[in-house]
Amino acid sequence: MSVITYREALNRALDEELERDGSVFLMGEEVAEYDGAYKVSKGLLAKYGARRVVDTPITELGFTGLGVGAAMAGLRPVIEWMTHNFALLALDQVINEAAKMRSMSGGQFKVPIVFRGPNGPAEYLAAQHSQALASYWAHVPGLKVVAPATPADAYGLLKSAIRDDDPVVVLEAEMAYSWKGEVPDEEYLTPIGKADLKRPGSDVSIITFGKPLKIALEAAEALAAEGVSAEVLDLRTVRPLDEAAIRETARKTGRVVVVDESWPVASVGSHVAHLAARDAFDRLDAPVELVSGEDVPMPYNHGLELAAQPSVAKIVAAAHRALYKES
Amino acid sequence: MSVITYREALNRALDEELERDGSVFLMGEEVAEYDGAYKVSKGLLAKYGARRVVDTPITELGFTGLGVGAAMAGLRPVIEWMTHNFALLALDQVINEAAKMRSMSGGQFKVPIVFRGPNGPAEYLAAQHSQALASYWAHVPGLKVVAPATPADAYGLLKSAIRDDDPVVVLEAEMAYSWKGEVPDEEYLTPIGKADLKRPGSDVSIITFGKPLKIALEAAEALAAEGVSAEVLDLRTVRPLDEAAIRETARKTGRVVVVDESWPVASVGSHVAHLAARDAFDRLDAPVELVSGEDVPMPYNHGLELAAQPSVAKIVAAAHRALYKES
Amino acid sequence: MADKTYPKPSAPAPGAGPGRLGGLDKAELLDLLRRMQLIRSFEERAGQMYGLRKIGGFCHLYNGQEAVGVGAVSALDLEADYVLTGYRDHGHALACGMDPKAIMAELFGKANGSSRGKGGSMHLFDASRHFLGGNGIVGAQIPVATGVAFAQAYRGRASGEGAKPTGATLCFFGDGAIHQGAFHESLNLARIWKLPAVYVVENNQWGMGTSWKRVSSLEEFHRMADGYGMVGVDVDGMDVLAVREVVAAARARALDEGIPTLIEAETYRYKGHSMSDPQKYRSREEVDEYRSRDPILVLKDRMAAAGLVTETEWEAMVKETDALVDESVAFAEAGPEPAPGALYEDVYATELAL
Amino acid sequence: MADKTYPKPSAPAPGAGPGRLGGLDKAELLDLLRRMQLIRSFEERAGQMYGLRKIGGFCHLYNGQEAVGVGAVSALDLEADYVLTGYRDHGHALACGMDPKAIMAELFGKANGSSRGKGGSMHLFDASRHFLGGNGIVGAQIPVATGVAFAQAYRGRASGEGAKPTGATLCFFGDGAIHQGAFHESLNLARIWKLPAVYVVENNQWGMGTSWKRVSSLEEFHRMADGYGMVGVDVDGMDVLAVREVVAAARARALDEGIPTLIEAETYRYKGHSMSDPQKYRSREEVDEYRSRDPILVLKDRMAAAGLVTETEWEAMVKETDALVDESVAFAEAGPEPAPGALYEDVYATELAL
Ligand SMILES: Cc1ncc(C[n+]2csc(CCOP(=O)(O)OP(=O)(O)O)c2C)c(N)n1
Ligand SMILES: Cc1ncc(C[n+]2csc(CCOP(=O)(O)OP(=O)(O)O)c2C)c(N)n1
Ligand SMILES: [Mg+2]
Ligand SMILES: [Mg+2]
Repeated sequence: MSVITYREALNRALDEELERDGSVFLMGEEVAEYDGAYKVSKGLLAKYGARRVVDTPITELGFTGLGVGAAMAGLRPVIEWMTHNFALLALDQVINEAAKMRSMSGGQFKVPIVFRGPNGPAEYLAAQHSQALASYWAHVPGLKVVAPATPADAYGLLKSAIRDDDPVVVLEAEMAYSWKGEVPDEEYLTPIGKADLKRPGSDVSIITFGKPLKIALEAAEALAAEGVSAEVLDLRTVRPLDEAAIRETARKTGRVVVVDESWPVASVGSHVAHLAARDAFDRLDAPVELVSGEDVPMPYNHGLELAAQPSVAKIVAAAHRALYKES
Repeated sequence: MSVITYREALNRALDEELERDGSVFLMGEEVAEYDGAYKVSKGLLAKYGARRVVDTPITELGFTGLGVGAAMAGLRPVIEWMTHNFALLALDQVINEAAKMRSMSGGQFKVPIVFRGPNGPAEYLAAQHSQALASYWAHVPGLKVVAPATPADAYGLLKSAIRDDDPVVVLEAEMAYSWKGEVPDEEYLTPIGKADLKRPGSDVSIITFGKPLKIALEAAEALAAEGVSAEVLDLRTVRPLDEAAIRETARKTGRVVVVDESWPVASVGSHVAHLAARDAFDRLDAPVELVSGEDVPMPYNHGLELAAQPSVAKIVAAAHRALYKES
Repeated sequence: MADKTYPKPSAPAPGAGPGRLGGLDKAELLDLLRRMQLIRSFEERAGQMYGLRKIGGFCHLYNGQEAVGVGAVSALDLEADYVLTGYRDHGHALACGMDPKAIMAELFGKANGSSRGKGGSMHLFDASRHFLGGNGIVGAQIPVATGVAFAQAYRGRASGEGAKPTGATLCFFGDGAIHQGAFHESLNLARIWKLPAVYVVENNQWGMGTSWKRVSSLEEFHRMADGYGMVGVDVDGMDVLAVREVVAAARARALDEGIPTLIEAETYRYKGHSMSDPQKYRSREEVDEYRSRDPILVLKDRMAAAGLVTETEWEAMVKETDALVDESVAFAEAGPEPAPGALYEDVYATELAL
Repeated sequence: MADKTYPKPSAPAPGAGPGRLGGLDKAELLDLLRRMQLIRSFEERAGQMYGLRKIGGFCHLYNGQEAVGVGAVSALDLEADYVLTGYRDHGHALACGMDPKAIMAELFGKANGSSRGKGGSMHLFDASRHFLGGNGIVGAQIPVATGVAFAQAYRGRASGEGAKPTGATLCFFGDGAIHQGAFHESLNLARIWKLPAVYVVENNQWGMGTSWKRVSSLEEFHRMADGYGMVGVDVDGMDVLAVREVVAAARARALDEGIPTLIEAETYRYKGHSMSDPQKYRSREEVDEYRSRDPILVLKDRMAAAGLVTETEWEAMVKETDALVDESVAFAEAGPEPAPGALYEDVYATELAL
């Protein structure tokens, strides 16, 4: 067991998979000579060379689509989007090509490709650079979507994603790259599609995925200090969703707070809230609460920027509402 | 009052607005010389000339972005996407430019632009041409999104959209273009943001928007024949949602079926289901039911294609479940 | 599923000899002629079947353009090379030797279709023939094809940076697709990485109802290659031998020098854009003019003049291809509808048990 | 909000006379020099303020490229013309005469900033100066700018098809943006509709840590204009007068003939890509080489040689611009934080009461 950063965990996963399988390659803007805009690919060019660690021009649609073709022809591309914001330019290739190729061809092709990069707000980046786009990917059949929140899950899920025979979108987070955590030294795979109970509890369930797990756990800690036992379920995969785990925690505590840093409307967050309300209908003691990003383009000013995001205080307040407790 | 088609209603709205305001222009693939791929713009080139009714090359990103710039410079573009499927290529310009320009500039600009075209499955068009993308647009703050389901609403909402000072996405439907309905002869505007109770009832609420309204009303009719009084709420606008109307109908009947032809996960449908469950928590007698498109890429085969979509039978069955009634 | 009776395309030999045309002998020429005629016959029947509502949705026929698809693919080695195209794909699929039965059944939406009835006209694929579709989004196949070429270069270079790719990738698209950003981005990628790609724009003069000239800042598309340091070539798309020759050269350049080529094939579509197009935008005369240069008749006449085909041989060929198409219709008619359970099949390669 | 003390740019007069350079008289030349120096001074201070954490996020400085922004904008008439750019926008904003106080306050995220603190460094706008941003998505401003040019042509042609546009639109972008599909699609649109657009690619040799040569299939970007039937021009981006001249000619061509121009300005950025860039990808020597051709010093020296500026005048100018920047910092420091309620403001122009 070593304590390493989320960035290092991703780097280790990439390194091991490049080493293991010659059909794996990494491609994206600044992944090679610059060692990655966020240094996730540090040292990989030096180790694997320019054939397998490939810098691209700024052409998101082009190199994303190129990845799809390479996957159809039998390679296992890992496509890095410098951030998910820029993937909006490449959406057509992900949705209309990667996700549908298998179905449209009646099962003739598999498309083993990974799309990855940081998603969601970081700091002071304003509207165009601060989008949390989980909902766009989660909406689409044919894709799998994972959102690791810890170094251990980042390592295990990225490895699973690279070995998966379907297109997998990996939601990382710029703010999380420097977070540290324990990662086993032996190799392992974290299963796609399985949620993880990060903290058991009995009074209220906090369900989340990706970066907000950190504040969800802090909120649970704060609630514990008040004598409230909060359970924290980390979905880890947002497509396919682990509906059984959602059902179980919702039925167990009867009070649910869903946390999603995306905009609220038509989001993974509101979908999970719907599932919890539906599947624990006869057990719920309060309406399901959704703590989401505010429904506005992200402002640059830091105070507004923080106000636009989920926070420990917002989660605690939502838990209080679910518990009919004064804040 | 005249009985005209949905297509004619849209055409009349475009015609009147082009006539009324010289800053309005229509642009898109085949809108001019071909009179529109679906003939919505029939006769407009002849009447207004090539300056105001403009055929484009097949460059969705380019001409969508061009529209945004034209709107910033004071025109009122109506951008036709031949179908919403192709708008995936233009998404960046809608989300990062049109929707955010006002916020990023601190209110210096308005972006009065309409993006319109057919959305959702038609017949035998397979995976890439059959997507219902309401959820993508509804997710984004800064956009308004309307989904008229009748000729009268198509006319009134398109006119409102063109006069609105914000970017408005209009979801039409190829299958609806030939539907007929009564449209008042005098000019009127249908307010953006207001749902419309298309059929009052007392036992169960069916909430929907756009094309599925037709089958929702048929399902209500079928339920009436069994003695079940179904209320049908047509949201008409999916951003901003008329949350008050959702709350009201859900609280009134205590049983809710939401119908959305999109894929289920992170959809407008599941969001509305969440809102209904939240806001009628103490009044609901059954879990909220969601009848959505199936969670698969659309198959070409017509039997499978129909099976992949909401149907009268599926809505009736969902209502039965909500009523704890055997189907 | 592929029609294994097709002869493998032979490598093109330049120059002509006695009893040869465009470097090909009689058997090779007959093969080209037959492929074109098979496409023509298939498309005519597909049009009829559409009229009978056996086929639905968009159905884009290839009549008139046969020389492009057949000429280009005949220059490839489909053991190593790949082909991708847009939605007007029946002709390319047949040129690649895909089984017409599986195609017709697919158009009928039957379970014995090439995509088990899920793809339809716009989404033909045959992995075994290296035919990678069949794409409904204008221009979207161009980056994908560039990726297939990337894989060929990647595999080849496993043995060293300068090593040859394992094959070449041919990408077809229309004059309407050339303005899409996807095209521009792809060409740059192909050039900087020296990918073995051959891009063929089938300039059939119309993108739906839009004359290509009205939406193009440049009238010689092949000159766009200059902007990417690539080779650009113009070819008469009604001449199957000419097409074959430029594609063969482009393929060699791709494999030997890593230089991609943009080929502009000037051609024409006889039918409407899709089955629902009333074609008000063009004149009978324009269509007739091109029909007078019909690619099949042109080759047949040249062959006849050189004593390489007799009227009897030709008639037998038409009969044989028509019979194959009859068989295809029968196969499609007899095919079962997909089972209801097929709806959730083939969405994922690895289903996740949840 | 705009700095109304700026003189309106005068129309460029070609040729030189006594006491003139590049057709400009002393006052005009001093104005160019001052604008460049103001940008330099502003950027230096912005860098310091970033170091002090008064400014956060991405902050892309314009040092070294001043001649491009200032030269180009000086050839415009901002009553009629418009300017759009990417995220490296401080220099362009200042060149357009935007108030440095409002810019600095925006960088500080204050309510008295040009976007009320919501936009930050990458999203400067000044509607009154016809400066339309300020865009963080590489290449995204190119279609938008093309749309502004469309509006100018549309308005002009209200009085008849051949009539002149109401002005021209200048669009800046980097060498990294030129591979984006958005660029290609836009150029074609601009050309087929004869839009009054002037595209300026600031080739500063690097797109983040990527040398432009490594990702470009063509080394002379201006030649890409050929692929669109446009005019392509290469200019020394360290020479403000040369830039002004080619932009003036391009503007005239846009207005009079409806022919858009692609200008490649060869320039260099002295600082890292953004404030967080360690710049390991390039050498000190490379930077120093360009610094020796510093656009401000080059103009100053030429003016001094022609007796058009004295050392005293220069020192006074530096002092004045530094003071203006001091003032800007003070203005930004004193500015209030946005009120919490601002979060939901300016999302919609027409709020819907629900
Ligand atoms: C991205 C996208 N935009 C629009 C369409 C609708 N569409 C289908 S075919 C077509 C015309 C294409 O013309 P061209 O590329 O010349 O090919 P051709 O039909 O002549 O073979 C259009 C506009 C589409 N399928 N995809
Ligand atoms: C679509 C998109 N992709 C990637 C980025 C990240 N990014 C920001 S600037 C930049 C380099 C751009 O270089 P260039 O166009 O040369 O402009 P310069 O920074 O030199 O002014 C990149 C990759 C982005 N902002 N947008
Ligand atoms: Mg065409
Ligand atoms: Mg640069």
